[in-house]
Amino acid sequence: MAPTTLGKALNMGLRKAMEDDPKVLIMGEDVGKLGGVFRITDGLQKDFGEDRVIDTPLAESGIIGTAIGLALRGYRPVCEIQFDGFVWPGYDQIVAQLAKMHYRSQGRLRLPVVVRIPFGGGIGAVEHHSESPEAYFAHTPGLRVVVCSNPVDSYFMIQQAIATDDPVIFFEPKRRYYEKGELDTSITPEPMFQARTVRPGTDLTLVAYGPMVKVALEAASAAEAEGRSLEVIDLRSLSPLDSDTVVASVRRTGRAVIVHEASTTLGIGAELAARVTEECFYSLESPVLRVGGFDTPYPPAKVEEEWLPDLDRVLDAVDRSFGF
Amino acid sequence: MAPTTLGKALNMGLRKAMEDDPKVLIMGEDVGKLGGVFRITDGLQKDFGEDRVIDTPLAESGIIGTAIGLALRGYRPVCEIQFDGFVWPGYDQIVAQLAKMHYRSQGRLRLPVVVRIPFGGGIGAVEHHSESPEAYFAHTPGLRVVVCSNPVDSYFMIQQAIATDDPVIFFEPKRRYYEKGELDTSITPEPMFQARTVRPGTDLTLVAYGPMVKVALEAASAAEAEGRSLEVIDLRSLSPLDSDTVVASVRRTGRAVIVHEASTTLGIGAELAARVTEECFYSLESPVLRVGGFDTPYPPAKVEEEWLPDLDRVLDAVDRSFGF
Amino acid sequence: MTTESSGDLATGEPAGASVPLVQLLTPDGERVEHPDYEFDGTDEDIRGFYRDLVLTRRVDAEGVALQRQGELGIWASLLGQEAAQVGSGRAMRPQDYAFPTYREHGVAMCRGVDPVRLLGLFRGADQGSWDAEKHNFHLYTIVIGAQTLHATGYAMGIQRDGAVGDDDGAAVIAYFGDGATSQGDVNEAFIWASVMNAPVVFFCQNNQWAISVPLERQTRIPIYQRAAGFGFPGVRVDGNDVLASYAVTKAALDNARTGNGPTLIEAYTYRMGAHTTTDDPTRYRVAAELDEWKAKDPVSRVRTYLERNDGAADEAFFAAVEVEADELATRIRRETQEMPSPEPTSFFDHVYVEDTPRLTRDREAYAAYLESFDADAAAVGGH
Amino acid sequence: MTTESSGDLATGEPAGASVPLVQLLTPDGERVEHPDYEFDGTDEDIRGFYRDLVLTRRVDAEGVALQRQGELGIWASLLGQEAAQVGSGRAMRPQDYAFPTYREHGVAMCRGVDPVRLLGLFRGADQGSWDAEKHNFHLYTIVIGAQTLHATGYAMGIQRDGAVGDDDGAAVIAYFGDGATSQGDVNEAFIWASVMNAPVVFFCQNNQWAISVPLERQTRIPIYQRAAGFGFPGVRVDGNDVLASYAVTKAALDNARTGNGPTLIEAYTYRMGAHTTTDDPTRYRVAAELDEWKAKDPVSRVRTYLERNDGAADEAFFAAVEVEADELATRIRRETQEMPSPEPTSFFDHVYVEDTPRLTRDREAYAAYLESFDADAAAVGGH
Ligand SMILES: Cc1ncc(C[n+]2csc(CCOP(=O)(O)OP(=O)(O)O)c2C)c(N)n1
Ligand SMILES: Cc1ncc(C[n+]2csc(CCOP(=O)(O)OP(=O)(O)O)c2C)c(N)n1
Ligand SMILES: [Mg+2]
Ligand SMILES: [Mg+2]
Repeated sequence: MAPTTLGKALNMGLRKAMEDDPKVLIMGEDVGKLGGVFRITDGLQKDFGEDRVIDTPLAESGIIGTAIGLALRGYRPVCEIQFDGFVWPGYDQIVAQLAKMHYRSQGRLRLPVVVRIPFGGGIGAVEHHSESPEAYFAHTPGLRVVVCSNPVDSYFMIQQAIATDDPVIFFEPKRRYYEKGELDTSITPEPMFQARTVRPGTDLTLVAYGPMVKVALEAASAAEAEGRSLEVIDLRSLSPLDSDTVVASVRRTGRAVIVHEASTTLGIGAELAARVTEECFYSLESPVLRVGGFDTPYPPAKVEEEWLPDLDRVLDAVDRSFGF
Repeated sequence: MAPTTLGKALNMGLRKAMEDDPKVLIMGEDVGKLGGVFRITDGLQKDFGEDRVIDTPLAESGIIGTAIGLALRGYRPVCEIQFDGFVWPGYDQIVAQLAKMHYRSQGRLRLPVVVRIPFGGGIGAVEHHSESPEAYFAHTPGLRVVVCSNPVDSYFMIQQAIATDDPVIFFEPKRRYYEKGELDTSITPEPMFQARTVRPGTDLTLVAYGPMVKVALEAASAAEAEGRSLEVIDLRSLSPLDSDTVVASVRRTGRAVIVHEASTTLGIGAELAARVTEECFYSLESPVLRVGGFDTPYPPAKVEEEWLPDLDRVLDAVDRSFGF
Repeated sequence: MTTESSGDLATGEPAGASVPLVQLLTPDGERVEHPDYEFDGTDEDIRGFYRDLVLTRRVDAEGVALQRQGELGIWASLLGQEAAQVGSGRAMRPQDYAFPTYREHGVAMCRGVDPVRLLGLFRGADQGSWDAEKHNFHLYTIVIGAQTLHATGYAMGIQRDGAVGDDDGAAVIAYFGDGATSQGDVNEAFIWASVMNAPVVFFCQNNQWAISVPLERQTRIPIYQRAAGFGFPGVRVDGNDVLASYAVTKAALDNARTGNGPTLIEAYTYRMGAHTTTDDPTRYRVAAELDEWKAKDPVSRVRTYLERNDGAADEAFFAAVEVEADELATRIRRETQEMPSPEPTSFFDHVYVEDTPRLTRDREAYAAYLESFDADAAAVGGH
Repeated sequence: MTTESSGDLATGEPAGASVPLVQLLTPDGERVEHPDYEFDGTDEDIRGFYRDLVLTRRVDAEGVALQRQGELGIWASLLGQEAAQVGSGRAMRPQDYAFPTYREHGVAMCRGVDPVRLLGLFRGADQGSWDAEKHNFHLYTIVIGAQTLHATGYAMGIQRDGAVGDDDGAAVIAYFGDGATSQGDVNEAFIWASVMNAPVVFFCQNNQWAISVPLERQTRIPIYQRAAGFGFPGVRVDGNDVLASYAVTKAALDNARTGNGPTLIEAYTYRMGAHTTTDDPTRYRVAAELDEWKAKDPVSRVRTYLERNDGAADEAFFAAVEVEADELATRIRRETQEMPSPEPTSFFDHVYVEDTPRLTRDREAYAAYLESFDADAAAVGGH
C-alpha cells in the first residue's frame, strides 16, 4: 500500500497484465523508448522487448486495423491513442470493424482489443488535445466503454479491460494522471462494468465519471455545508451504461444531476436523463439536469476553465434542481 | 406541379443549385456517368461537365478533405457518401476539420460543404448499407445536420443546404427514394433548420424524421381509429435540434414518443427526451418514450423488419405512454 | 521479381498501357516461358485448376440466377476473375491465411468453404457464416480496404509466433480491388507491412473498374508499381492466366513465409459482369471492351490447353466436371432456398461475448412483445 | 527531376542511407553545381535569405524562452529546419498558397504573417489568428496529414478557376513531416494529386523523427521515392541548404503552375531541438546525432558563404540583422505578454456563421450566470 499516481497505477496495471499473459501487446505512437507522451507505458519496452511493445508508424487506422489482425491471431493488443482528438483517423476500424466482427461472425471470432484514450481537458493544451469523445463510442453497439477516475480503479480496470474478450475503449482522465491515491494491489477488484456509489447521500444523486468525479465529490462536500446530502456515483462503465445503479439512487433521492466535460447535446447525460426519467417517473421531484461542456468545439486553453464544468456550475445545477 | 419521387426531387434540387451558382460542385464515387448508385446525380455530369461533377478516387477521407480545400478556394462542394456505413473513413476530416475550421479561424474561413448521406435500413441490403449514424454528427458542434422525409423538402432542403455557409450533413432516407409526392417547385420553402408539425393532434406528440415520418403518420392514423389524437412532428433539423417546436407541442399534449432507426442508446431520442423533460417537467403526464433500433449492430436483412421500429412498435409505445 | 524502373513512372505512363505482365498460358492455350516464374505443376494439377475454374464459374452463375429469382438480395459476380482467384487460392498452403473482399468466391472454395455458406450473406440470412479459423479464410469485408490492415496485423502475429523464417512458415494474403488502392487503409497496410517486413502478400485484382469508375481515376501508373514507392516488390501478372497467377502468388507467399517480407501482386483482369446484380454497366462502359476480354477468357484457355495436348485430359474428364458443376449448382440452389431465416430475436445475440444486462432485458421484453401478437391474434387480432 | 530507379527500392535500402540529394551550398559555405537545379538569384537574395534565417531562428528561440517562462503553454521549435522553410517559403509567388503543419513558423514569416500571431495558438489564446486568405497561408493543422488533402483540393480549385497552365499560374504547397507520410490522408492526397494532375507540391521536412519514433518506423526506403509509386516525381533536397531548398521548390512550383502536376520534395534535415517544449529527446536519441547535424547548420553555412565572398556582405549587414532580430524578439515578447485572453463567453462565437437559437440562449444564460458571481461577490461571496 503506497500513494501512487493514477498514471503510475495504469503503468503498473499494464505491466501486471503483460506479466500474466504473454499474448498481451502494447502498440501505438511513442509507446516504446519514450514510454508514451504521458509515460504510461514507461519501461515496458525495455522489459518486454520491441516485439511486445511496438512503436508503430504514425497512423491510427493502421494501429487499430493491425491490432484487429493481431487479435485474430490470438494476441491481446492494447492500443494507445496519443490524445483524444487523434482517434478519428482510426474510427472506421473501430466502429465498422472492431465493434462488429464478433457479431458478424455469430460469435465465432473474438476481438480482445483495448483502445486506451487519454481524454478530457483542463491541461492548457492546444486544439485536439482536450476532447471528450466517449459518447461517440458508447452509441456504438459492440464496443464496451469504460472510464477510470482514480489510481485503484486504474490499476485494476486496465487489467480487467485486457482480460475482457470484447473490445474495450478505455478512457483515462489525463488531467488526473498526476493525482495520487493509496493503492493496495492485493485486494479483489469489483466487477468493471458497474457504477459505484462513492459517497452516499439522501437528497440528490450526482453522477459523474473520469475527471469529473473529483469535482462531484467536492460539490457534495460544499453542499453538505449548506445542509444538502448529495449521493455521488462514479459511472465507470459507459457501455454498458449502468443506469440501474443511478435509477436505484434516484428512486431514493428524487433528484439527479449529471456532469461531464463532453458537449451537453447527445452526451452521456442525455441518455442517462432519458433512462432515469423513464424508470423513475414518479419518484422525480425535478427533471434530471445536465452540466456539460457547451455545444461548441473545445475552446482555446485560456478560456477552458470557463468552458469546463466546475464546482460552481455543478452547485448551480444542484440549486436549480432544488428550485423545481 | 407533378408527382415526383424523393430521389428525383433531390436530383432536380441539385440541378437547380448548379444552375444557380457556378461554384457548386458535385463529388463522390460513381456520381458521374452512373449518376450515383441511387441515380441522385443522374444526368448532371453530362450537362455540367466533368469539372463540376467529379468521379473521385475511392476514398472518403480524400473526398471530404479535398472538398474542404475546394471550399477554401471558393467552391461549394456537395459530396456524396455512397452509403451511410462508408462515411467513417472520412470521419476525421468531418469532425476534426470540416466542423471546426470556421471556429478555429474565429469566423474568417467559411466551409460551405454539403455531405449527402443516403441512410437507414429496410432495403434488404448487406452490412454497412443500412446504418443511421446521425447522432454521431449531431453530437459534433460546428456541423449542421438535416434530414429530409418527402419530395418537397428534398427539393428545397438540398438547395438550402448548399446555400448554407456552414457545413451541412444532409441525410436522405434511402428507402423512401422511390416514394412519390406532389412537387410544386414555385413555392417559397420554409426555413430549413426548423421542425414541422405534419399532423396536428392533442393527446400525444409523436416525433420522427426521415424514413420514420411515414411510419409516424401511419401510427397517428391508426391511433385515431382508437380515439387518440396524435400530433406528428417531422424534426427535419437534428443540429440545431429544434426542440422548441417539440416542447411547445408537449406542453399541450403532455406526452411524447420519439421514433428513429438508430440504436436507442444515445440516439436523437435521448437528447430530445432530456430536453423535453427539463422544459416540460410539469406538463408531462408520462415520461418521453423512445422507439429506436435496438442496441445491437444492424442485423442481417432477413430480420431487419423485426429490428426496425414499425407501426406496431410505435403504437405499443403510445399505449405504454397512456398507461402511465 | 520483375519490377519496372521508375524512370517511366514520372512521365505518367497510362495505368493500363501495355506493360509487361507475367504470363505462362496464352489466351490461345499455349504455355509460354517467363524468365522469373515457372509453373512447376503437372497436367493433373492443371486439370484440378480447370475443375476449380468451372465450379467457381458455375457457383457464380448460380448466384446471379438466384438473385434474379429473388432468393438473394444481391450478388457480386466474379465472372472473368476466376483464374486470378483459383490461381492465388491454390497457391496457399494450409497454414496460410486469406483476407478477402466480398467477391472472393473462388478463393473461398479453394479454402474449402462450402459455397452455400457464401450465399447466406447475399441472401441477408447472416453476415458470413463460415468458420474463418477453420478455413484460414476470414469473413468477407465490405468496407473497402479495411481487411488489408487486418491481414498485415495477422502477419505480424505470425512473426511473433515465430512462424516465419523457413519453408514451413506461414503467410497471409490480402485481397482487394483496383479501386481499393485509393483508400488510406490500403496504403497504411503497405507501410506497416514494409516497415515490419511482415509476411503478407497484397493481391490486387485489377478488374479495371470500381463500380462505374475506371482505373484512370485511381492511378495514373500501373498498380503494381505502387509497391516500389513503399520499398517492396510489385509484379503484374495476367490475372486471366491461372498458371501464372498460381506461380506468382506461390513465389510471393514463399518469399513472405521465409522472412523476405511483402509483395504486391497486380492481377490484371476484367470484371466481365456487372459490379453486382444491382448494377447496370451499360451506363458507363462500351460493349467492345467486353468482347476484347472475352477473347482472353480465363477458363477457355485452360480447356484449350487440355484439349490440345494429347493425354492431358479426355472427354470423360470434361464431362465429369460438367456433371459435378451441375450437381453443385443444384445443391446450392436447393440449400439456399431452404436456408432458414434467423430467429426474430437472434439479433440480440453475439453483440458481446457475454450479454449485457440491458441486452438480456431487451431480448426478453421483445420476445414477450412478439408473443403478445400471437396472443392477440388468437383473440381479436393486433394493430 | 532526379528520381531514382526503383530497382534498388525493392532491396530495402535503408531510408536514411547516403542517397544523392540536391545541394547547392555545402555545409562549409561553398556553392556547388547540380546538373538539374541552379540557384538563379543574386548575393542580395542570399543576404535576404540570411536575414530570414536569422529572424526565423530568433523567433523560434523566443518561442522556447516564452514557454519556459510560462507565457506559452507549449512551443514547437523548428531549430535546424530554417533553411527548408525559408528556401521553400521564398520560392512561393504571391498567388501561391501554403498549407502548413504546426511547425512552419519560418514559412509563415515568408508569407508575411506577423510572428506574434503564431504565438497565440501556443499560448492558448486562440487557434490561429492570422488571416489565412490575406497571406495565402492556411491555419496550422495539428491532426497529422489532414492538410495535405486540403492543399490538394485547393489545387483542384485553382484548376477549375483556369488559373493553371502558364507562367502566371498559381500553385499550392503542402507541408508535412516524415511521420506524416504514414497517414492514410497523405497517401490519398498523393493519389488525388496524381490522378487530377493538381498543381500541388508536397514538401516533406524529413527531420528524422516523429516525436520519439525514428524514420525507419515510417519507411524503409527514402521518402522521396514514395512519389514514384504514385506516378509523379520525387526529389530529395538538402533541407539545410537554403539555396537548394529554394531552387528545388521553385522548380516544382513552376512545374505545378504550368500544368505539369505534383512533385514530392523530401527536405532532408534534422529537428535539432525537442519535438515540443514538453518533450525530452534524451529519452530516445543520442547526443552524437545532434553534433553531427550541428556541423551542417543551415544558418552558419550561409553566413560563411557571405563572409568568404568579398562584397557579398559586410560587418554592418550582419550587425543590422542582429539588431533587427533583437528588436523583433523584444516586440514579440512584449506583445505576447500583453496578448489579451479571450472573453469568457467568446467560445460561443463562430461555431456557425450564424448563431443557432440555442447558442444564443446558452451565451446569454452563461453571461447572466457569470454576472451573478459579481453580484454575489458584491454581497456575501459565492460558493
Ligand atoms: C469505404 C467504402 N466506400 C464505398 C464502398 C462502396 N463500394 C462497394 S464496391 C465499390 C467499388 C470497389 O472497387 P474495387 O476496389 O475495384 O473492387 P471490385 O468491386 O472491382 O472488385 C464501392 C465504391 C464501400 N464498400 N466501402
Ligand atoms: C492524427 C494524429 N496523431 C497523432 C498526433 C500526435 N503527434 C503530434 S506531432 C507527432 C509527430 C509528427 O511527426 P512528423 O510528421 O515527422 O512531424 P514533426 O513533428 O517531426 O515535424 C505526433 C505523433 C497528431 N497530432 N495527429
Ligand atoms: Mg475493381
Ligand atoms: Mg519529423
